Formats: sequence, structure tokens, C-alpha cells
Amino acid sequence: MQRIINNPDFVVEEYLEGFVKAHGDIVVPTSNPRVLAYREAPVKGKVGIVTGGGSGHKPAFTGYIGKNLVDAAAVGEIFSSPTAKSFYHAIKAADSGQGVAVLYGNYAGDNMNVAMAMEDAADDGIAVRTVVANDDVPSAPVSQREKRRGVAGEILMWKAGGAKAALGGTLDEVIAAAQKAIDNTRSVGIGLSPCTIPAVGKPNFSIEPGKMEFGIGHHGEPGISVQDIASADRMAEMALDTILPDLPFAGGDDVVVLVSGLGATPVMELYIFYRKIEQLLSDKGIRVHRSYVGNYFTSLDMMGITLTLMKLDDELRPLIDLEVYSVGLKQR
Amino acid sequence: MQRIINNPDFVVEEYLEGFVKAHGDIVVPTSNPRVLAYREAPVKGKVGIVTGGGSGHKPAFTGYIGKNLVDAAAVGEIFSSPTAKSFYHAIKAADSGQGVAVLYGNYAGDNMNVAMAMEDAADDGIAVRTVVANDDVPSAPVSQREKRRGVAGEILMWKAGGAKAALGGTLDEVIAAAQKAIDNTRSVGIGLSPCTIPAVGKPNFSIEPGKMEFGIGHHGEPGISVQDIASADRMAEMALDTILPDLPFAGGDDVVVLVSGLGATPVMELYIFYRKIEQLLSDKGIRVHRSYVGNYFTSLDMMGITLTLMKLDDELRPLIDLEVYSVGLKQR
Amino acid sequence: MKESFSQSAGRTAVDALIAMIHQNRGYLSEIDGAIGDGDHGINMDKGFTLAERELASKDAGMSEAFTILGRTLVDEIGGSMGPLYGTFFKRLGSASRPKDPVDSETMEHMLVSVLEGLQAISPAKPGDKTLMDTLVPGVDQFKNARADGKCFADCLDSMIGGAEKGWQSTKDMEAKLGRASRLGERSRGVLDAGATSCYLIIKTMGETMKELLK
Amino acid sequence: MKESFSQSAGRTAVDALIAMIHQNRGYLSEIDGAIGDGDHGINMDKGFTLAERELASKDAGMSEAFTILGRTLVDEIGGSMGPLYGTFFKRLGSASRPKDPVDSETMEHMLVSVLEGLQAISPAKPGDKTLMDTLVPGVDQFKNARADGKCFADCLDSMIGGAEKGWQSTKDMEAKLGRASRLGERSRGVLDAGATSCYLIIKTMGETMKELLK
Ligand SMILES: Nc1ncnc2c1ncn2[C@@H]1O[C@H](COP(=O)(O)OP(=O)(O)O)[C@@H](O)[C@H]1O
Ligand SMILES: Nc1ncnc2c1ncn2[C@@H]1O[C@H](COP(=O)(O)OP(=O)(O)O)[C@@H](O)[C@H]1O
Ligand SMILES: [Mg+2]
Ligand SMILES: [Mg+2]
Ligand SMILES: [Mg+2]
Ligand SMILES: [Mg+2]
Repeated sequence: MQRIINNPDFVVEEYLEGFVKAHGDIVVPTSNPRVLAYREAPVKGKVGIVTGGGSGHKPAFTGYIGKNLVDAAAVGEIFSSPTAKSFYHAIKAADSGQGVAVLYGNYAGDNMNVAMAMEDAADDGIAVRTVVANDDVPSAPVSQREKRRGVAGEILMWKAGGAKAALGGTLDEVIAAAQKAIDNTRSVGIGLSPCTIPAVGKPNFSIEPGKMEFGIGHHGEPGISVQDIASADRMAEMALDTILPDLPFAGGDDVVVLVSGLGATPVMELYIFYRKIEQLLSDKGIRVHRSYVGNYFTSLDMMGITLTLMKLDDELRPLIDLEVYSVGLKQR
Repeated sequence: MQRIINNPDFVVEEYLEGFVKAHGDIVVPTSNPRVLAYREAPVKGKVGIVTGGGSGHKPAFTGYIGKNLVDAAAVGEIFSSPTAKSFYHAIKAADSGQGVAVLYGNYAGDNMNVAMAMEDAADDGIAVRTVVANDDVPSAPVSQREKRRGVAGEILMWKAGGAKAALGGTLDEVIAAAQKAIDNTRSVGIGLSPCTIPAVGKPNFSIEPGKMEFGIGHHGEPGISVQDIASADRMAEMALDTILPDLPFAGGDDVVVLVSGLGATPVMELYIFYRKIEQLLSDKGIRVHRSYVGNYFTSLDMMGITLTLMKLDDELRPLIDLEVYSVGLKQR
Repeated sequence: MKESFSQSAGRTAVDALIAMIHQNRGYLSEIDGAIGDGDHGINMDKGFTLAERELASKDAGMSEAFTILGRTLVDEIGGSMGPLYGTFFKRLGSASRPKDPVDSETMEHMLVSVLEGLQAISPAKPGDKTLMDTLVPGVDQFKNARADGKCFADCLDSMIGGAEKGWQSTKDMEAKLGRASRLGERSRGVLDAGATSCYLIIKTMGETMKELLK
Repeated sequence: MKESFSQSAGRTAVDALIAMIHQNRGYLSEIDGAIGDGDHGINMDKGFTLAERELASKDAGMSEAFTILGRTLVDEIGGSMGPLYGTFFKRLGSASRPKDPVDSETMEHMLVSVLEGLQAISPAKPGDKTLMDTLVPGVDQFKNARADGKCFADCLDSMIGGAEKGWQSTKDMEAKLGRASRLGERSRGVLDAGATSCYLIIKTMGETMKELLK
């Protein structure tokens, strides 16, 4: 296994130490080694924004700590939910007295640990509300949307909630903005090769060479189908065929497009994919207001790609357009 | 081969089309499909900054087009130098009458094509001077430094030259700043697994699992040694042992550190590596003024890492600190 | 046979659990490797080892020891196992706290509290191929035996027997929750890791307590 | 045997070269695959095909055709081959431009100009395992034959013979420049791709011209 690590049991600790040293202009450690915070947090007068999740998805989650974005993040073991204690400490680090919005992805462990953390925060008198990202279309039918997993759409949820908080929103307004953002977001993933967790030493599932797994989740959760690998253009068509009818998106809509590699796919290929996405959307009269193409939500060394679309309205647009400065996303 | 492409012969064309569509706020096409330019170029009163190189190294080279950085870039086939015509058109796109600095990496093809482009530019009356990056320590002994390849240190060369130009430097001053930057920069690469060029379909060299190639170049050029894969901490020691004596760097120095993944290595591991680098530099009394950790100069889907150190003085420091806004590097 | 044991004596059940988890680290990971990611034993051992250190410095009786174990798992493991087994042991502790000695009525109260605590945070039910496939029949058999007037030791035997049957029944199930559910049909034919650790926990707890009733 | 041919007739040499490159696309890539990245035939075919299109619409004699071929290679291939073979053919064109018919003195002038043009931009010399291992002996043997008073056709034969020997000699060389140099010792035992294409070019050019001298 060709990795750059020391003791595989300490990858998360060591990565966090290196991360904090590398980005001290944005991120600071806290008393909990599994919680990092924005240098300026808690920001006086602003609702705190908290997220958290398993390691291995860089830049998520610590990479989105920053100005007008996330104030504190709880960090879990690779592909595992952070502890309730970490979520609780992240809430405390983000809280300036205006309440805290915990914006995270829909996974069993995260749900349980956030619930337990909220109990402890309530004991401290901190007002906490949550939005659970569930943008992954293939994980459940639209009639059971609440069962869907949260994937790269979480980033746009943090963007909207973070902006609303920065612009002076109350806790309820921040939650409403983040909820509206994720409710208007749809994602799909395509996996080409599995990833390997250092402590385990071998891939944690398999995709045969020459095949692609359409609808894969970012821990390798099963997709809709395994089929012969298609051309980039065909993958783009399939991805939009899955996403567009699900909201639905229609001609005349204004959208944000986010294309993320899953880690090992050369960035050049993300642009080859995006070329067709932009063309197909244009053909359908859907206007791309803003595009993000790069490695935004990865899965260790998985090969593959995810497509995320968010429909904008007059409330969401300025929230997406507000500047941000974090390790994983900088926008002026 | 698990790739997201259409016709392998058109990967560069299609990636450029997608790139321009995704980043129209920074980058624009030109009349030459293999030349992209900064939206504001040519910038009146400013020396033009040009670079170019083979595709497959994203974000290099088009990802560094932007404010206070590169004005135009010539794009070659994967791992191949751009044509003389592309370099010439990039020079024209960047030229506002103050002259053009072509800052590129030391490779046979690039040297030949830039020389031919300069002849054509001279015919047009454009003043062109060059700086050739040669920061890769393992490619030749320090006594033959002019033979060394240019690798990730090119980014710091563009940063220094781009800033000098933005701050009103003349062509000679810009060249001197870029030259001083690269003369004070040293790099080394460690390869863990080979990369695959889409049109070729199989890896273009091999590294046995369990081995690492120390001193590898970013097209797979041979390194100093092939040995059993070491821990991240040991790799960090070896990398500094190669770089520090070569300038030499010494206690009391102020440095910039740039750690780049080679494409497929999870970003988490870059931070594990950087943790030890920072510690070792601190032990030696070398102060890290600024750190860049991420995928800055890759090689398709190669697994591995490169370390670059640049020694700062009072002239270079503000050039590194000046803000930039490009796809691959944003700094406030 | 006695019908109760003291809080002080009951502490040995907690120590036995910790030892059992150490011994089964490899086995539990191996089971998890077939249809999961192969780390269940590693995760459990990490949490139980931290709890062992916490407890070493304390002179805690059974309830307090269960509570410390539960809180450590919640605080340190994360994932799904932290909340699930954390709640499991916290409930054993809180439901037995005022009682010294501990009798079968208290034990039933403890087991029912565990079930309620888990059902409150996880939608898993028997048939989903999780630890609930072991826990639910184990608790049911204890309650049935007690309703039939059996002695404490016999109730514990019934509990172990119910848990064992439930554990073994996971072999032919298709996983409905968690990582193994990615495999769909291919998750059949292999025991579930969480159901396995739950059986070992119930068995170890039951047998240790039986010794205390002799 | 005649001692010269017209520019118009000489155009067939250029067309023959293009056809030869098409036919040898696979062979050249295969050779490059052993110690390079397997694309030499693809690169050459791409450039020569574009030149073929340029030339199709023109009624160009030999010199103009060589010049168009050379400029197309420079403009379209990039890498090292663009400048190297681009200069090769541009020099053949510019050194012969004013001459109609073309005789052996002109041919020597053309070959020497090619050598000078390449030596100005590449440090490669015989022994480095590149196209220069074919070109240098080819040019030398043409010059030697001419100095010995041989007729044009015999000089071309000597040129082909010198080029063939030089090409074959690359088999046991260790590559000193370019991608193959990464292999060090392991680059021995295989012919060099650039030396191969250079031999085929010299052979095709020589044999076509010999036909024109009949
Ligand atoms: N939602 C859930 N409710 C109850 N038990 C669960 C749930 N999800 C997973 N499990 C249990 O967790 C076990 C796996 O635990 P472990 O390997 O430690 O965690 P992970 O799946 O994160 O690697 C499974 O065998 C199953 O019994
Ligand atoms: N500096 C150089 N000077 C002369 N010839 C060279 C040089 N570098 C490489 N070559 C030639 O180029 C050939 C490979 O060409 P090709 O495969 O088209 O390019 P690439 O190496 O970029 O894939 C080699 O066989 C060698 O003959
Ligand atoms: Mg597991
Ligand atoms: Mg796990
Ligand atoms: Mg080649
Ligand atoms: Mg090549």
C-alpha cells in the first residue's frame, strides 16, 4: 500500500497537527485535539456554524473552516462519525451567544452523536439547531428523501448558512437558509476504483477494471448499478438524467454546479466532464451562475467524480456569491 | 484504465474547453486553442508574464493564470512541450508594450520551442527575456545546476516574477526577481506509484509495490534510488537531507515551504508529511514564513509527494506575500 | 443458589467484559472483514482499553463501572458503536445505580432500559442483521424465564441461550443497515460483527454473574 | 544515370515520406514503447498528416513542400520532435530553394544545413542514442562519396548505408538524452525510436531520388 504515513493508528492525529501548522492563518486548535476552529471564532454577534464528519474526505471538513463559512469542525476517524464530545466542543467553540447551527451529513453515526452533543449543549444553555444534508439522489427514492446520504452538496449548505450568519441572520434564519440550500441541491457520484484505509491496508470494496459504479457513495456505499465504463460525455448525460428530474430542474433555472473528483482522478478529467455538463445544461436553457470544479469532497484515493447542482433563487444567490476564505474554498 | 475521458487523442482540447467554461471569471481563450490568457491581459503598463508546459500537471500551468501571477500560458500535449507557435501567441497575449518575461521549466523540448518563439517575437519588436526553472536537486549535481529540471519551484518563480511585474518592475527587474527566486529554491520528489497517460493506456514506467523512488521527476524521470517505502517521518528527513545542504539553508533562515501531492496521494498524507517537515525545520532554527500544502504541481494520477523550499530575503518576502487570485492559488 | 450479588462483587462482570474484548479483538475484526471494513475488534478494543485505564484508578462498584465504561465509549469511539454501546453500558449503570444488592428484578430493569435506550437512537430491529438481533431475544428470554418464576441463575442461562440463537440467526440474513448493507444479497452467509460482540458481551456478563450467585 | 532532378519531380520525395510515415506509425510507436512512452509513431503521423493536408491544396515543388512540412511540424507537434524534425525539413527546404534542377552539390548543401540546424538547437551527438546517430553518419557518407567523385545515385546509396549502420548501432547504446535515459543501463538492447524514424526518412528520401535519376 503506497502511502505516506507513520503509524496507521495515528493518521488522524498527525494530519491534524500538520494541518494546523500549515494553515495557522485560518485555523486554530482547541482544547479537544479532534476539534479545530476558525481563528476568529467565536465571532461576536454571529450565529456559530459547526460541522463535522469522518476523516478521509479532504478538504472536508476542516478545509471549510474560515471566513463566512464554518466556525468549528469536529473530526472523526477515517470514514467514522466524530464523537458526541467532539461535536459538543465544536459547538462551544463556535458559540458567541447567538446560537449554533450544526450543518452535517445524514449518516447513522453522525445523527446519533450530534443528538447526544445537543443534549449536552442544551444543558449549557446554548441554542442549537441542525440541518442534515441529504443531497445524494441514488441512496433513496425521492419519496424517502430524508433517508438520502449527504455528499458534496454539504459544501453549498455550509456556504448558504455561513453567508446568512455572516450577514447577520438569526439562528432560525440561518437554519432556514441552509435547509433551503440543501432542499434545492441534488448530487450523484460515479466510482471508478476503490479507496484504501491505511489501518486496514487493502481496498474496502472492489470495482472491476473496465467497470464503473454509478451512484456510489463516498465511503463506497453501493450505487444503482455496476456497468462498463462509459465515455466522459456519456457519464455527464447519465449524471444529469439522474439529477435533473429529481428536483426537478427546468429550463430558465439558475444553478450552481459543483464537480468534485473523489481523490485520485486527475483534475484534467474533471474539466473534460464539466465541458459536457455545461453544454447539456446550456442546451436545456439552464444557466450556470457559478461553477466549482476541483477536489472539493474526496474519499482518500478513490477514482471517480461527483456532480452537484443547486437551484438558485433571489435569496440563495447572494449567499453563494459572498466572499469566503478557507483552506478548501476561497472566493472573492 | 479507469479514466473519465472521451477520445484519448482529444483530452487536451476538451480539458481546455471545460476549463475555460468553468473559470471564465479569471481565464479567457485566445485565437490559439492552445493558449489561455488572464481576463485582464495584457495589463497596461505591466511586464507580461508567460509560462507554458505539457498537460497533466494541473493546476500547472493554466491554473496559475491570474491576478499578480501569470498573464498567458501555452499548453502542450500530455507531458510534452507546447509548440513554438503557442509560446509565441502567449507572448503576444501577455504583451502590453513593457516586454514579456517567459518563466518556464528546464526541459529539452521547452528550451527549443521557447527559443524559436522568441525569434518570432523579436521579429515583432517584442522584448522577451527568460528564466528557466531548475530547482530539482536530484537531476544533476550542484556543480551542474543548469542541467537540473524545473519542478514545483516554478510556482514560486511565477509568484516572485508576477508580483514584481504587478508592483511596476521593468522587464530586467522582473527577470532578476524570478531568477533570484529560483536560484534560492530547491526541490525533491518521492514517487510511490506510476501514472498512466490516457492515449497510451498503461503506466509509462513502474514502481514495485512496497518500494518508493526517491528523487523521481514529474514525468517519471529516474530518481537517485529505489528503496523500500519509508515512514512519512523518514521521507521528510530524507527530503530535507537532500535539500538543505544544497543551497545551503541554515539556522536563522526564513523560508517558504511548498508540499505538493503528485495527484493520487490523499491530501491527508501531505499534512502528515508536513508535520515532520515543520518540526525538523524548527529544530534547525529555520523559520517557516509561509507554507503551501496541497496539490500544486501534479503528474496525472501518480502517487507521491514533492517538497520545495525557498530562502527568503527582504526583496523576495513581499513578492511572496502579495495577494494573488488564480484557479490553483488564491492568497489574500 | 443465591438470588442476588453485591455491587462490589458485580464489578467483576465489568472487568471480565474488558478482558473478553481484549481477547477477541482479532476475532471480531475478522468477522467484520467479511462484509464490513474489518475494524470492529479494533474499535471495541480501543474504547474498552481507555475505559480500563479510567477504571484502574477508581474503586468503583458495578453500576459506577458500567457508567464509566459507557461514557468512555461515547466519548472516545465515535462512529455508530460509540453511541450504541455507550448507551448500552450507561443504561446498565443508571438502571442499577440505587440497588445494592442486585437481584433479578433489577437485572430485568437493566436489560429493558438498555433496549429502550438503543431503540431511542437506532432504528435497527431484529432481522436487520445488527447487534439488535442478539440483544432483543436475549432480553426477551430473560423476561420470559423470570415471568415463569425461574431463579436468577436460570434466567441468566435463558438470556445467554436467547442471545446465542439470535446471534446465529444473523448468518443467513441480508444486512439492512450499516456498511454491510452495501453488499445486498452478498452479505448473507456470514455472521454480523456487532451481533457477535453483543453475544460475547451478554455471555460474559451472564456467566460472571452466575459465578457470583453460587 | 542522370545527375539532377527538377524541383517538380523532387516533390515526389516529400509525398513518399508522408506515405512512409503513415505506414510505419505502429512500428515506430512499438519501438518507442520499449524504452520510451510508445508514442513516437503517433506523434510523427499526426504532424505528417497535417502537412499532407496543407500540401494537398498547393502545387508546391520540392523545396516549398519541405518548407511547408517543416513549418507544420514546428507549429503542430511541440515536444522535442517538433523543433527537431521541423528544423530538419525547413533546412532541406531553405538550402535547396533557389536550385532547379537539384544536383548532388545542392544535396550536400541541404544535408549539411540540416546537421547545422539540429546541432544549433540540440546538444545530441553520436553515441547519445538519438536520431543524430543516424543522421551524422548518413551525411558523412554522402560527403565522402561525393569527395570520391561518385555519381549522385551512388552518393545517395552511401548516405543510406551510413544511416543504416548508424541506426543499427543505437541498439547497444545507453540512452543519454530524452525519456529513455531514465532507464540507464536498461535502455540497451533496443533500437532508438528517433534514430529509426530518421533512418526511414533518409532511406525513403534517398530511394525516391534515385528513381528520379534513372
Ligand atoms: N444503525 C445501526 N444500528 C445498530 N447497529 C448497527 C448500525 N449500524 C451498524 N451497526 C452494527 O455495527 C457493526 C459494525 O461495527 P464497526 O465495525 O465497529 O463499525 P463500522 O461499520 O463503522 O466499521 C455491524 O456489524 C452492526 O452490527
Ligand atoms: N534532446 C534530444 N535531441 C535529439 N533527439 C532527441 C532528444 N530527445 C529525444 N530525442 C529523440 O526523440 C525520440 C522520441 O520521440 P517521441 O517519442 O516522439 O517523443 P517523446 O520522447 O516526447 O515521447 C527518441 O527516440 C530520441 O531519438
Ligand atoms: Mg467495521
Ligand atoms: Mg469502520
Ligand atoms: Mg515517445
Ligand atoms: Mg511522448
